[in-house]
Amino acid sequence: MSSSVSTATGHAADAGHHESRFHLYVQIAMILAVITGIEVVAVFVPFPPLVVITVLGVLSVVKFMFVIFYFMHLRWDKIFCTILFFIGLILGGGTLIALITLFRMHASIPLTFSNP
Amino acid sequence: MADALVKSDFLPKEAHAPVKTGLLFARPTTKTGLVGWLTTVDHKKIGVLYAVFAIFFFLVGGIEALLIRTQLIVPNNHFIGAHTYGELFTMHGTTMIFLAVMPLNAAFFNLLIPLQIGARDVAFPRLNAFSLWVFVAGATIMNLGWFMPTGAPAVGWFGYAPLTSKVFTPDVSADLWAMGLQILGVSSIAASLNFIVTIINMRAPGLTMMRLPVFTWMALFTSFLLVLAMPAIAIALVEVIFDRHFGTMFFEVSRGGQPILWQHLFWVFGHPEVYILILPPMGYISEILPTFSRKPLFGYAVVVFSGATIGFIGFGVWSHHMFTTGLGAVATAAFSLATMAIAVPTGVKIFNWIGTLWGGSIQMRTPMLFSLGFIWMFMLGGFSGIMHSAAPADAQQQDTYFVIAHFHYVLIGGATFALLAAIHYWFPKFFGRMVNETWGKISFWVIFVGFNGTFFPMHFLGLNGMPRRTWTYDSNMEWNGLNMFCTISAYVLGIGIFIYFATVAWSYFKGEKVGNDPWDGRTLEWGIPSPPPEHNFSAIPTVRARDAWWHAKHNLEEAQRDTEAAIKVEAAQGGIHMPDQSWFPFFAGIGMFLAGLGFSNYFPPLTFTGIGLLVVSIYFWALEGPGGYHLHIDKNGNVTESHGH
Amino acid sequence: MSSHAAGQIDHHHDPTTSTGIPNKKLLLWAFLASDCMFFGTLISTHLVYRQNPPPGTLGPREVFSLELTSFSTFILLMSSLMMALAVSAIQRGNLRAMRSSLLTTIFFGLIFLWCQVYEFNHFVHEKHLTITGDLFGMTFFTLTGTHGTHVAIGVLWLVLMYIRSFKPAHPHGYSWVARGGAHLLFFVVAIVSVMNAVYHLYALIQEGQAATYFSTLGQSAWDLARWTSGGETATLYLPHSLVLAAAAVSLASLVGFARPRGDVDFTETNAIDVESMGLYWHFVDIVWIVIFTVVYLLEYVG
Amino acid sequence: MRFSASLRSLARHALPALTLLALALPASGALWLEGPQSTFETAGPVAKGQLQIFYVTLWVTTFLFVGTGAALAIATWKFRAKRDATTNAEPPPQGHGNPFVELGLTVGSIICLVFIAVPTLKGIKFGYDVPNGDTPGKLAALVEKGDAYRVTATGYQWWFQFDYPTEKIQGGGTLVTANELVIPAGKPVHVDIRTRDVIHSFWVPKLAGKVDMIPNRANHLWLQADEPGYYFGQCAEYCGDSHSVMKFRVIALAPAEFAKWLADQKKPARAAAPMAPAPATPAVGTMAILDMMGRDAMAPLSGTGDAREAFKAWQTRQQAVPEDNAKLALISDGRRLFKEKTCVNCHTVRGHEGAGVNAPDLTHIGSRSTIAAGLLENTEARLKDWLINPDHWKPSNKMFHGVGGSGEIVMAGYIKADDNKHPMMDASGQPVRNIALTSADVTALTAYLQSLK
Ligand code: HEA
Ligand code: HEA
Ligand code: HEC
Ligand code: CUA
Ligand SMILES: [Cu+2]
Repeated sequence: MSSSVSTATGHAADAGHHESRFHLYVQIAMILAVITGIEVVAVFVPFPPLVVITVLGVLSVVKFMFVIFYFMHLRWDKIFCTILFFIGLILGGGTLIALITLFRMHASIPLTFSNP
Repeated sequence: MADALVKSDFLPKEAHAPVKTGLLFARPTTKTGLVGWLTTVDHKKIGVLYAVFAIFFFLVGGIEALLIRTQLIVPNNHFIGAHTYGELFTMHGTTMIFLAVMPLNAAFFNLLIPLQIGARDVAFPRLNAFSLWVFVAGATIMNLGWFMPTGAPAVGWFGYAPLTSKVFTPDVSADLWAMGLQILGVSSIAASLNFIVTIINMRAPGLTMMRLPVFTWMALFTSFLLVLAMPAIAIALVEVIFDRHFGTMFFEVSRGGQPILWQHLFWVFGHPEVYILILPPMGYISEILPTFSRKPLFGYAVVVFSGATIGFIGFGVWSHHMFTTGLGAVATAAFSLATMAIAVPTGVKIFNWIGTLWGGSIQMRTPMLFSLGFIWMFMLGGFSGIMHSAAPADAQQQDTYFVIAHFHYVLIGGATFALLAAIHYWFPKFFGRMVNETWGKISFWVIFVGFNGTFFPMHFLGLNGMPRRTWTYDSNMEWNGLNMFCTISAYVLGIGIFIYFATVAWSYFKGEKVGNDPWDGRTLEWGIPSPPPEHNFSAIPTVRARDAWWHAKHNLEEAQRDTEAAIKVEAAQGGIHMPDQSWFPFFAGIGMFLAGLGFSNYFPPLTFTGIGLLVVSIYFWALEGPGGYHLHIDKNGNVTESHGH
Repeated sequence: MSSHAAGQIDHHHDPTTSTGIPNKKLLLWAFLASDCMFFGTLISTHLVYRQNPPPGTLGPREVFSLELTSFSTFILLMSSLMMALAVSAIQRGNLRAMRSSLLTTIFFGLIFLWCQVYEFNHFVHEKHLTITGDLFGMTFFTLTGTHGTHVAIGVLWLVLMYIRSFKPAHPHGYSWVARGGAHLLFFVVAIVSVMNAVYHLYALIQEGQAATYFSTLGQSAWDLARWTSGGETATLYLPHSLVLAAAAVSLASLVGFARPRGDVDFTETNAIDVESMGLYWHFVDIVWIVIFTVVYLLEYVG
Repeated sequence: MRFSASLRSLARHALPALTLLALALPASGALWLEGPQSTFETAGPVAKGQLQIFYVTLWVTTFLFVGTGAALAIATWKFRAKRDATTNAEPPPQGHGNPFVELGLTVGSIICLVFIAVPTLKGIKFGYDVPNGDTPGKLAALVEKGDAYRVTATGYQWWFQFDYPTEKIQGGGTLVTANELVIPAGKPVHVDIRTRDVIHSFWVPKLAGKVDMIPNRANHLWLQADEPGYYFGQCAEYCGDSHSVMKFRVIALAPAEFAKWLADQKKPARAAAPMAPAPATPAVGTMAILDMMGRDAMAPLSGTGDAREAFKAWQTRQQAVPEDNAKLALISDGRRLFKEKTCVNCHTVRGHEGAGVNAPDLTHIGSRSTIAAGLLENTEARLKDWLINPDHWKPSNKMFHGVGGSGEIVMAGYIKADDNKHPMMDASGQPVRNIALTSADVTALTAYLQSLK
């Protein structure tokens, strides 16, 4: 990695992100706002819960990805940053899913509530 | 080439003059004496401090262990009270894991990582000092119970709810335990973030990731495990603390709380934790074996990759500590299989170490003895781990002395043996003197015999139905003989440990003086003087192969050229940039201590004072900036300092 | 700056590190990975207890106000936008733009916090949902409270960064430290007093008594005048007006502090500091995206 | 005396241990694994199945240990530097690895794991609940089909309560006993596992592996004792100061004998003698003091560890023997004291005065072989020891300190509580006694309790 010889100046010239990303950011923010609106409406639409939940899940992931890849510049940064963050994200998410699954199992229903 | 060098070291990123703080007092510059140690940001000094604290706590934990064993020497013994016994094993476990093995590993991270990657310090030197002092704060709070009327906590090292609740432990001992652990977590996370950045970002030119020494790789994985596992216990502790202080009911049974959740959260942390304890030792072994076999590590890439695999799978097996909690058949099966899977990457490491020996020219020096001992003992411990992983068999083993045997094999036979090897191996590097070889070998054999005598019989005790955390046992259980044997062996083990550290202490003053490279080492740290100068490297090394120093030794001309080029570049930059010392990490540590103390003793004024001190220290720390000064080395090797620019 | 003077700065590549990723940025990303686990376990706790509600507990639907939460979600999103703009501005060396974006971010962050304070207060006093009352209240307050603490720390960080951007390039003596301290103090006073005033105003609006608020203000000004002239006091109205006075004074001072005063020591090279702070701020936002869906919206499904 | 005894036991067990250290486990099993809680002397299908899996893991790992260990030993020996070689000698060839070796060993390891995994999975299924009619497998064939017998075990700090939900007792309610679980032999038993305070664990090594008693969770296990017999059990999760002495017994009886036992237990407590009237003047006497001196400290507290003998002794205990008149006088006095000294607040003696629910049911305590949760043998001497100073035997126990969490006393025991329900201390820091027993009281109480069969 460090053997790839390049100077600061050389790199900056072609990267060309000195132009403002103002419009891009504003557009994304608008998209995010719209998605949030859709989400809020979606919960009241009389579709089967599974459909609504899936829609909510997908929309939240889209929002999430927009923020990390654009607002947090992952898109323009070294891929390593993305990997680093996703390690935490995947482990955190995985633990969450595992714990919830474990507690949904029949063997784990609390004594006081369901089977005294 | 010159360009590559520019990238290597941390150049002063802020080239303006160092800010005179003007914040109450001037920035310290004394390098010696108490002030020097308290304000140091030098990774080597910080490492030494970590080591001193860790060894102290190791001896404390060892004495606790001997008291435990003494109580168990004969049946129906009342030498120690039941409650005191509970305090002893709780503090023994907690101390050994959090205050001895982990900080000793942290000591080696500090001492070795910058040297192995050819850097002048870690990425955030003051954050590093902060981690150290926060560790000291946490360790002190944790042990404070011994000096208070309430006594130390008696809840077991994994503090299962609801035993830690106000109902069952009304005094502050559990608060001290929870708060101490929480603070230690802060220290670990801060230190680990630092090491991650250091290893990834501060490598010398040419030192690609796949040329990184294996120890540094393992340190990287360990740091990742720490930052990812610690949050789980942090949350769990927050919940306990809320229960105790604010009347919530996370684990309050009568109001719907679920004590089982504590177990899940604890082991989500707890299992990765055991790999946090063993991965660095695997790193030491992977450095020591090649040196004394005089041969590179067999299957470098595989060893590295298996470390990552162990770390990753390690997050998915936590419930193997909960096989007897009625998880249901499906979950039990899943965790059982996942646990077994860990044997594969671990086995790969063992096989590669054997491969390293194979065809080598093996020198039986003391570190090598400990390393070979490590392989044997860790293998045995791993095998009893596999026996645990078969859930039905574990139903008979869980919470018996079989588990005690398993984890002392991996923790002493594994982690501790490797640490003793590492101390002996790197001692000459940091103190310029050799540890006495004869006494080293004697200590090894005493420890080896004592250790096996203590813990091997525990397998039988466990299978014969002896539960762990047994304060006393009746004489009709057929456990008498083995217990006495274990206790006597534990004293032998204690004598061995004593010989070991006595030898190290003696060698510090009287040991044979040695040069740079007494073992014919392979990694960069052996290329610089012993003890290393403050700036580590007069010229940042250029790495041209794995086992960089070995390569340099065998390609002298090339190495010479690289050095000259490096020196030239650096001189052009205005000399070697060094970070300034600072009071604020230390003050922040004190703030943390006071806050923790106040909180765990239900004394808000102290809590707020502590938090205030912490916040102010951090703010001033930010304001004073990294600072820095330059070193200039002339042709004769004399070092001069220059401040300002 | 010597090493960068030659050309423009590439903000995604730091030539002094092995990977080209600036140290601070790497630290932040690793920290955020860690924080994922933190919030992962926290959200797990909430959901685990939520799955098995003890009989007779309040349904979240009866407690939540989706309008308020949607509004604060939107506000946090906008603050994220402003933060991104702030980073972009300083990367182009535009200090003034950065400052105003930072201020807007702070402003939005405070609105979010204000909403949360209002929400908590409302839940506790009107819905009788407390952290010690039942499992739902317990995990809800712990989770959203922890997130709120993250936001509050973020606001503090933003404020400190904003103040830091006024540090003079050539400080004479240490007066700038004192000035910075005063600046911070006024910030805190402004935040607390404005939040407080708005809170009361909002509560009165809710009760349809906005007019009383203003009339009480008039009344209290009158009282104040009488009090200072040694007359009878009506302490009832005094707190409100004191709060408002504090708000006015501190806001005015903040404007004063913001007046340009020569060269400052905050340039394009500091972009990395702002960017790191931004990463943290955006992370707080994405955590909220998850919380909004999982804790709030899902309760309304089915 | 004590020391030489321990030396002898050291010689008996430890020296062979040293010499046999290198031998494989099973060979040594006979030597060290025959205690009353041995997991090797299995007595039922569940424990048998678990032992079989243990053996699988043992053999596989032994195989691996021998293989890997041999390679390690050979490498260490064969490639040791020759004595004459100096450190500066030419280093050996710098080989870096071999992908085929790596791959082969990885695959080999996985194959070894499969050998462990398959029986493990089967065992998890088998052990989870009583096999139904069509569960395949050799072990399942050993289990009597049909409904399992159901009992509930509840953990308390630091004793066990056993409920027989299907056994109606005279006068309503179901049968409750403490610390000794009696089950039918040759029949699967489904045990529901509950706790009243902290986490405990239910473990009878010879019958089945443990399952934890966790607050707010409905755990269960099943076990079956193939033969009538006497089995040792133990709490296996740290649950506070007296965790290590929280034990219990399981007694399996042949069907007829079990039925008889049930019938006996369902009766109220035997009234050997009526309660004595309160004496005109309260008795004065010396406080009973702990008399431990001169006793062999190494002697077992809970009787013989030989299960066969213990079983016989237990069976003998079930028969009530006629008492002589002096004894009868003591018993009736004891019954009076049992009420007077507030024992009745916590303990139940069905048909007699007591109706407390926070402590072990003592209705048929005389028929038990142990007291205080398997800690002490149920002899007159031990019962006296217990009553004189429960805290010595079971530190922090609730009978001494009062029922409730530590510090929060719901019902006072030996220790007097103040109005805030905190233990009261006298000037010297000693707890103030609530229940003060004289030697005579203890003798009477003991006689009474012993008569409750
Ligand atoms: C350094 C610490 C360390 C390490 C490395 C390990 C490693 C392992 N541990 Fe251990 N463990 C502990 C520390 C550690 N453990 C502690 C402290 C506890 C108790 C906590 C408490 O309750 O207080 C515990 C408890 C514990 C339990 C719970 C027991 C119980 O309470 O019931 C289990 C269950 O599965 C387990 C399994 C394993 C396994 C499968 C490994 C594996 O990683 C081992 C892998 C290694 C090998 C297998 C050997 C070498 C491999 C070969 C030569 C290849 C060929 C081998 C095969 C194919 C099998 N451990
Ligand atoms: C790294 C971790 C580690 C280490 C190194 C050790 C080391 C030892 N441990 Fe321990 N142990 C644990 C981790 C560790 N342990 C844990 C996690 C538990 C579980 C706790 C729980 O249940 O909650 C446990 C539990 C545990 C028990 C079970 C207690 C019980 O369940 O009732 C026992 C019993 O024998 C024991 C023994 C020992 C012994 C004899 C040593 C020996 O190796 C110690 C050797 C060291 C010394 C003997 C010190 C020598 C120094 C001197 C003699 C010089 C002293 C003099 C001066 C300096 C003045 N340990
Ligand atoms: C505060 C409540 C309380 C009072 C009062 C009390 N006990 Fe107990 N007793 C207990 C508890 C709790 C246990 C179980 C102790 C243990 O094993 O941890 C117990 C155990 C016993 C046992 C052993 C029971 C068994 O099944 O093994 C006997 C016998 C006994 N008590 C007798 C007495 C007598 C006699 C008195 C009166 C002098 C008395 N108790 C007063 C609570 C009480
Ligand atoms: Cu009950 Cu241990
Ligand atoms: Cu584990």
